[in-house]
Amino acid sequence: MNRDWSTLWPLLWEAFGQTLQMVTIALLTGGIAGLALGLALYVTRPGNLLANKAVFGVLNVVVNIVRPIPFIIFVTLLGPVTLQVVGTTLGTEAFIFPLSVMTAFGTSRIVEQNLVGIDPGVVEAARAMGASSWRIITTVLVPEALAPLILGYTFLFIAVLDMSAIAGLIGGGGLGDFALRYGYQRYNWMVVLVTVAVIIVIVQVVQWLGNLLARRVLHR
Amino acid sequence: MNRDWSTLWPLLWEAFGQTLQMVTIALLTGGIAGLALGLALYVTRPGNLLANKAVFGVLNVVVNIVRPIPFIIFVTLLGPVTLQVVGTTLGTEAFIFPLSVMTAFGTSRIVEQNLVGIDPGVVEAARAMGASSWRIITTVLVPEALAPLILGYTFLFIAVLDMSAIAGLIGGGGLGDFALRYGYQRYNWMVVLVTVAVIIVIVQVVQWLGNLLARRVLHR
Amino acid sequence: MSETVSESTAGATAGTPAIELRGVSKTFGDGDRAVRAVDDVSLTVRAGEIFGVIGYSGAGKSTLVRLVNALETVTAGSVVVEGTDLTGLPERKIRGIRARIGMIFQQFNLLNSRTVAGNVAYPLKVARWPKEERAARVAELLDFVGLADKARAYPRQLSGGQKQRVGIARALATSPTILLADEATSALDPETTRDVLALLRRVNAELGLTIVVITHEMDVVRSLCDRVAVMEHGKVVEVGDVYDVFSAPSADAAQRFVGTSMHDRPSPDALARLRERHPGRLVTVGVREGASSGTELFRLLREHEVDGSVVFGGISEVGERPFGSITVELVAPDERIAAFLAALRTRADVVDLGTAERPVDDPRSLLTEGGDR
Amino acid sequence: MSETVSESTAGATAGTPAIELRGVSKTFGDGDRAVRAVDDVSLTVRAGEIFGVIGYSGAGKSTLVRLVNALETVTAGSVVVEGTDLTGLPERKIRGIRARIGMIFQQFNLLNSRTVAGNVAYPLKVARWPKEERAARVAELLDFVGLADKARAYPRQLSGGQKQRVGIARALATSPTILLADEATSALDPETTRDVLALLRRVNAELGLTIVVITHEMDVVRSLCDRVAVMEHGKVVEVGDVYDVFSAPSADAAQRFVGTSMHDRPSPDALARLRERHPGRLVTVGVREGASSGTELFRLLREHEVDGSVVFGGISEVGERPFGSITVELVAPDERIAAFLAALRTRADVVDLGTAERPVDDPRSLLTEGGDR
Amino acid sequence: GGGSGNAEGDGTLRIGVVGASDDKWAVFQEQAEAEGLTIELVDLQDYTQANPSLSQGELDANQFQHLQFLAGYNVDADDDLTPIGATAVYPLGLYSEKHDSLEQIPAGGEVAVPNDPTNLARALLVLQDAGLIELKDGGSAVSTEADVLPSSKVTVTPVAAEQTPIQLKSVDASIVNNDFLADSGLDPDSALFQDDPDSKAAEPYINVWVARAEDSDDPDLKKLVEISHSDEVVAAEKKQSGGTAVIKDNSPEELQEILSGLEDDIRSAS
Ligand SMILES: Nc1ncnc2c1ncn2[C@@H]1O[C@H](COP(=O)(O)OP(=O)(O)OP(=O)(O)O)[C@@H](O)[C@H]1O
Ligand SMILES: Nc1ncnc2c1ncn2[C@@H]1O[C@H](COP(=O)(O)OP(=O)(O)OP(=O)(O)O)[C@@H](O)[C@H]1O
Ligand code: MET
Ligand SMILES: [Mg+2]
Ligand SMILES: [Mg+2]
Repeated sequence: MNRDWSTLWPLLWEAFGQTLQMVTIALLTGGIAGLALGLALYVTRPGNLLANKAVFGVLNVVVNIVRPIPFIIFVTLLGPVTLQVVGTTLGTEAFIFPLSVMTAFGTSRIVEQNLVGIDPGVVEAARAMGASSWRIITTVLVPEALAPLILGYTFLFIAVLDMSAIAGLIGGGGLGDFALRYGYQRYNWMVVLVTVAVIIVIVQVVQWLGNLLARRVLHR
Repeated sequence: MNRDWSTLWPLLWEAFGQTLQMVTIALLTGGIAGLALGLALYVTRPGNLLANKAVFGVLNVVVNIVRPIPFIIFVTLLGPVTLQVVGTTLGTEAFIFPLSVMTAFGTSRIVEQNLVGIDPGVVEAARAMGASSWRIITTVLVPEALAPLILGYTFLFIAVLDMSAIAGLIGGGGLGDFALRYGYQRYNWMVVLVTVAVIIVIVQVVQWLGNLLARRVLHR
Repeated sequence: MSETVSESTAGATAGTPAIELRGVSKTFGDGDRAVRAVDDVSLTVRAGEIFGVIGYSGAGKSTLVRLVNALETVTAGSVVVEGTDLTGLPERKIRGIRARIGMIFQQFNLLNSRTVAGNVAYPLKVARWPKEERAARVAELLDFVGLADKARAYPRQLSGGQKQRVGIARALATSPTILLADEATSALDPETTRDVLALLRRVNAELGLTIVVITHEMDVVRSLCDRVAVMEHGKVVEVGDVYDVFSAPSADAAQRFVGTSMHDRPSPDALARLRERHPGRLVTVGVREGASSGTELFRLLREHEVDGSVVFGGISEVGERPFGSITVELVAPDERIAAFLAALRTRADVVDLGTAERPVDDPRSLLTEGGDR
Repeated sequence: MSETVSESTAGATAGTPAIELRGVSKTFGDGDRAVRAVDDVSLTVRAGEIFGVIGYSGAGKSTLVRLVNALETVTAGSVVVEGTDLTGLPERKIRGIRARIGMIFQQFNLLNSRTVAGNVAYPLKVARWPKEERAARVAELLDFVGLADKARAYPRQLSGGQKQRVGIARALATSPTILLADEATSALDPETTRDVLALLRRVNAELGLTIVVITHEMDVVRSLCDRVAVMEHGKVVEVGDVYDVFSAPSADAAQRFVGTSMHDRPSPDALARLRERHPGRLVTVGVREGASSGTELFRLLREHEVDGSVVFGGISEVGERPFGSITVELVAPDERIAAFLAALRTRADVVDLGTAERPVDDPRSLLTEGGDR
Repeated sequence: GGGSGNAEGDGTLRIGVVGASDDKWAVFQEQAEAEGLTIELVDLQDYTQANPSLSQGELDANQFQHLQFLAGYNVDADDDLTPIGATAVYPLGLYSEKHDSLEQIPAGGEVAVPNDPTNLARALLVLQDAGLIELKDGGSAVSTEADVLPSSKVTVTPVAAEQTPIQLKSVDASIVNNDFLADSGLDPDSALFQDDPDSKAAEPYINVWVARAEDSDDPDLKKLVEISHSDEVVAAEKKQSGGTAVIKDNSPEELQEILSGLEDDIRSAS
């Protein structure tokens, strides 16, 4: 029942493409939305730039409602919305939508966390120059926290890759699905190992890039 | 077959206990191991306290090898080790082991990230006093990054909770499994919602505590 | 004469007030741990003047200035800047006012993610300067603060004084109408300080920039400021023209500060050493604008046939006017010295320090204890 | 006389050297963007002395002291502290030496996660002091720096000067044998500065603490230091006894710094104003230790029947010895003044500034340009 | 492990099941206890772990799979787990929310099918029988979506088995395992098409009790097989399956024969 590698390679290659597509789009859309959400969480925190108990309270609770939902359940619960937005609840495209949404929520916490360490003095300096909150967010908060943010997104890359593994549940394919269906479910550990190796190589490359960028950005 | 709530409540309660057990132990053991690993990653980074290209390189790669393995596959791959360590590969205890290991690796990245923002000046001050690296790690690095670390661990709490949802694969139980088995797989959305609600309440409490502590620690 | 406690906002304005503080207080924290950093301060800074703020560390100087551009909100009272009451103004409106106020921060507060040039360009970007003008302005400012070669360096690669100079350039970039300088030269060497002060004086004179200078360097106050406020425990205990405050400080803190700054009166230690070196009668003679003390000293010495020498002291300018004192050793029989001193006393402030054998302790010399070893 | 360039390590040691730098260089970065912060410096700091380091902002002062406790590693040369060569020493061994060196940082570097008391207690913990002694020592130090009431505050809640005082208390906590003070009083008001300097003097005298003081406040050098090094572009351009460097600075930078510090010679602006106020002949007379200038001034004036007044100047102490100059206005017919000056010149340094109608420009007055307005 | 037939050595039998909360297991457990057997049901969330756990000796038996699945495991994992008793065959059906008959399913339509290897192959064979697709070489127990010929009327999308009913809103039709019918509110009678549980072709899908080869004669395990055919358990089984389950009582030898045949098929197919 185990297929030989000549038939598996094209499948692996296709899965690779699907994973890349899913993760890239999710990180782009969800990553950006999450950046916005995380910034919103940070700036509305008591004592911060746009401190607003009500807004912070609502955002905080909403993020906490979404994030802990087991992802497969989330995918299903979001089904009706996905159907509206994507037109189908099956396949890679249909999976990217909930993946992006969850990525956004996960990202928001990472972003928030990484902003907490910013020296309030530099924010103050920008305020003193008459910079608008929007400008401060884009030109002070983000750049000042860039090194940890880069590492944060590297972290998220792996988290999203991990989430993408269950894309197969709704026919989304990808490396995780490939490893599960052609490896795990068929007790073919070679397939599992090869797939995991591919994933690990991607991750090493991304992490290497992340480390490099972070170091650059630290100017140390 | 959808069961009525009189039989479900005790099961939910049991699942609640299992989840708490899994998450608590994983966060304690994996969280501490991950703190150590994250600190090691940070201090051996080029330009830092114990900068060491070789050690950093190895740690960095090892973490990147483990983290991207889809968790369900990781649980299986780790099976032989789990059998040695725990004596079984089934049930809650058997699940806690791979969960803790994965938590440690995930934690390491969060910790590393949160340390990057530390002002090198304070580390320097401690060095100038003749403090040992170990002392600097415990009394400078960790306390100075405490606020983001607390938020980081709050983040991890949810990530671990999420991972624990697949404990059911090896008979580990827990809330995630309960929601999947009695809810999702039975299309009993009421059970899903109630379980998710319980999870969310736990998460809100933990996040609230995290926020509170982080604010305390920031002294702002 | 200097006014004590706080000047009335109504009476003090000659020009249009640039900044008016009316009964302003600022409390940090609450309950037991509340700190009243600024306590019921009323103050007017006139447009175009250079206004100094001095006081002990922790007196509330930085907090006071931070209230002016609403970086802190007042707990009580109101802050009026160029006619606009900031109290309760929405952040968006405050922004317009802040854009006209430059601020040099005590802790520099540079953006670590930007180069030196990027830091200086930042306020220009905020003010939407066109790109080319921005580059030219940045180059000009960096040139002035002597950091042209560091344009592409990052703050972490700078020395303390270099950081401070970036802060100065940044604050001046948009040619604000008000400059708040919080210890703007504290990390600078004397010559760079001199250059910065000269620039401030120039922009003040040429462009009418109103400057509020917090400093602990009395020389800066002396040579730069028109008026000065002395703070203690959150309160303004003295305000007035620099010359008045220096020549006749009334508040305790003011007296001490002026004392340390003038270097003209020997500290007790120095006095002891003077007595060792100079066995004759030591007398300190004050020099004030208008008073003829200095001028007639030599004639009187001659007339009374008193010999001697200048052994200590300093006469320099405060607000472009001469000010100081000299300590002289007088050598002559006692009765001739007595006659001489009697004559001199009608014309100047004289403090008799006695001789090594019969020392007279001058209470005012204590003020300058730290001035010299 | 002050030694120029750099003193030879062999010849300079009277006591045991506390710190010896031998041909030390430090370069940051590489390639194009390399910055040679310290450039071939050889220097000896004797045990028990107070050694000043002055120089322009960015001259390499902070980098130099950071090499002493190996916070930076040398690019070339060697650093020997209390007989131990730090070059290439493993971090663990360096630690023991660092424990004996207290350091006050230019940017304070306080632990934000600890209270004021916690910051001061930190080095004591590192040195494993028992808990009770620690508490007592912390209380004593906080009391001294005037922060007893801020013991439980966090650094973010402190003013600039308060932070600096915490840094001072922390550096002194373990009673180190060497203190590196990088602009230790730059954020302090004059009176607090005086107290801190008095303390440093006391621990130096009583406990033999060796102190290296980086400062841009010439008054600090003047009143505190035994010897001083002047840095420029990473090089030490002059080293010597403070009195020698002040009275006869040879390097250009040294001349400028001393000039700005003494306030005794009028700046061109001030001179112009003096001439306006004083139509007579203006003459600056130097006062040095041993020279009789000051002492005989009055007698000569009398003998030559020259009237006049002291119009500017300053005589104070440098390293406990008198130093400075006074500017006098002389009123008498030209020939009498000429005779008087001829007599005076044999005894003192005299600079003739001429009269308002026939001004003589004194090149040396330019040095003090920034001293006063 | 060991031949004693119980892993714990304390008389407790550990049985791996998928869906321990089913009523039939509650009834089963009651009956077993009445017979003096202490059993522990280990509930596993997915199919993949149950056989390795049995093989490693962490379970004494399992009962969740059909012979086809077991054959696939034995071949892939090179194992020799043995069927010791049959339970039932469940038909696999095609359901739709959009269409009322097979004919209405449009050309180019999409059908969701379970993605685990055995159910996938079985579902494809069902669709081929229904005339919706054509499989390469006529199809087999190891067919995958890659074997669906382009000439087919519809496309298939493999998804998690439990997702097939959920996806009915998105697709033209879904192949839904019998396990999920009742819970998802689908009426077994509404199937547009299903395979015949009574036919010879349904033999591979006989659900079985499985034990390690060395335990295949264990009396306690045999007793379990008996209990599962008691009236009470059978009734619970029927009720739960909405009456579609066809109870089977093949002997271990028959089962082993069918299994061997399936294993050979798989080996020759790959
Ligand atoms: N980490 C670094 N990377 C690159 N250049 C640096 C670094 N640290 C210092 N420099 C450069 O080295 C030179 C000397 O710096 P240093 O801090 O020693 O000056 P300093 O004499 O203490 O000046 P200041 O009086 O302004 O504090 C400066 O030009 C500075 O820009
Ligand atoms: N955020 C804060 N929370 C609590 N107390 C504060 C805070 N900021 C300032 N203070 C306190 O307010 C007082 C005044 O501080 P401020 O910074 O205005 O002093 P300053 O006059 O500028 O002193 P320095 O000359 O030392 O800079 C100090 O006692 C300080 O501890
Ligand atoms: N009970 C399931 C069926 O017959 C078994 C699938 S094989 C693990 O459909
Ligand atoms: Mg201040
Ligand atoms: Mg420095």
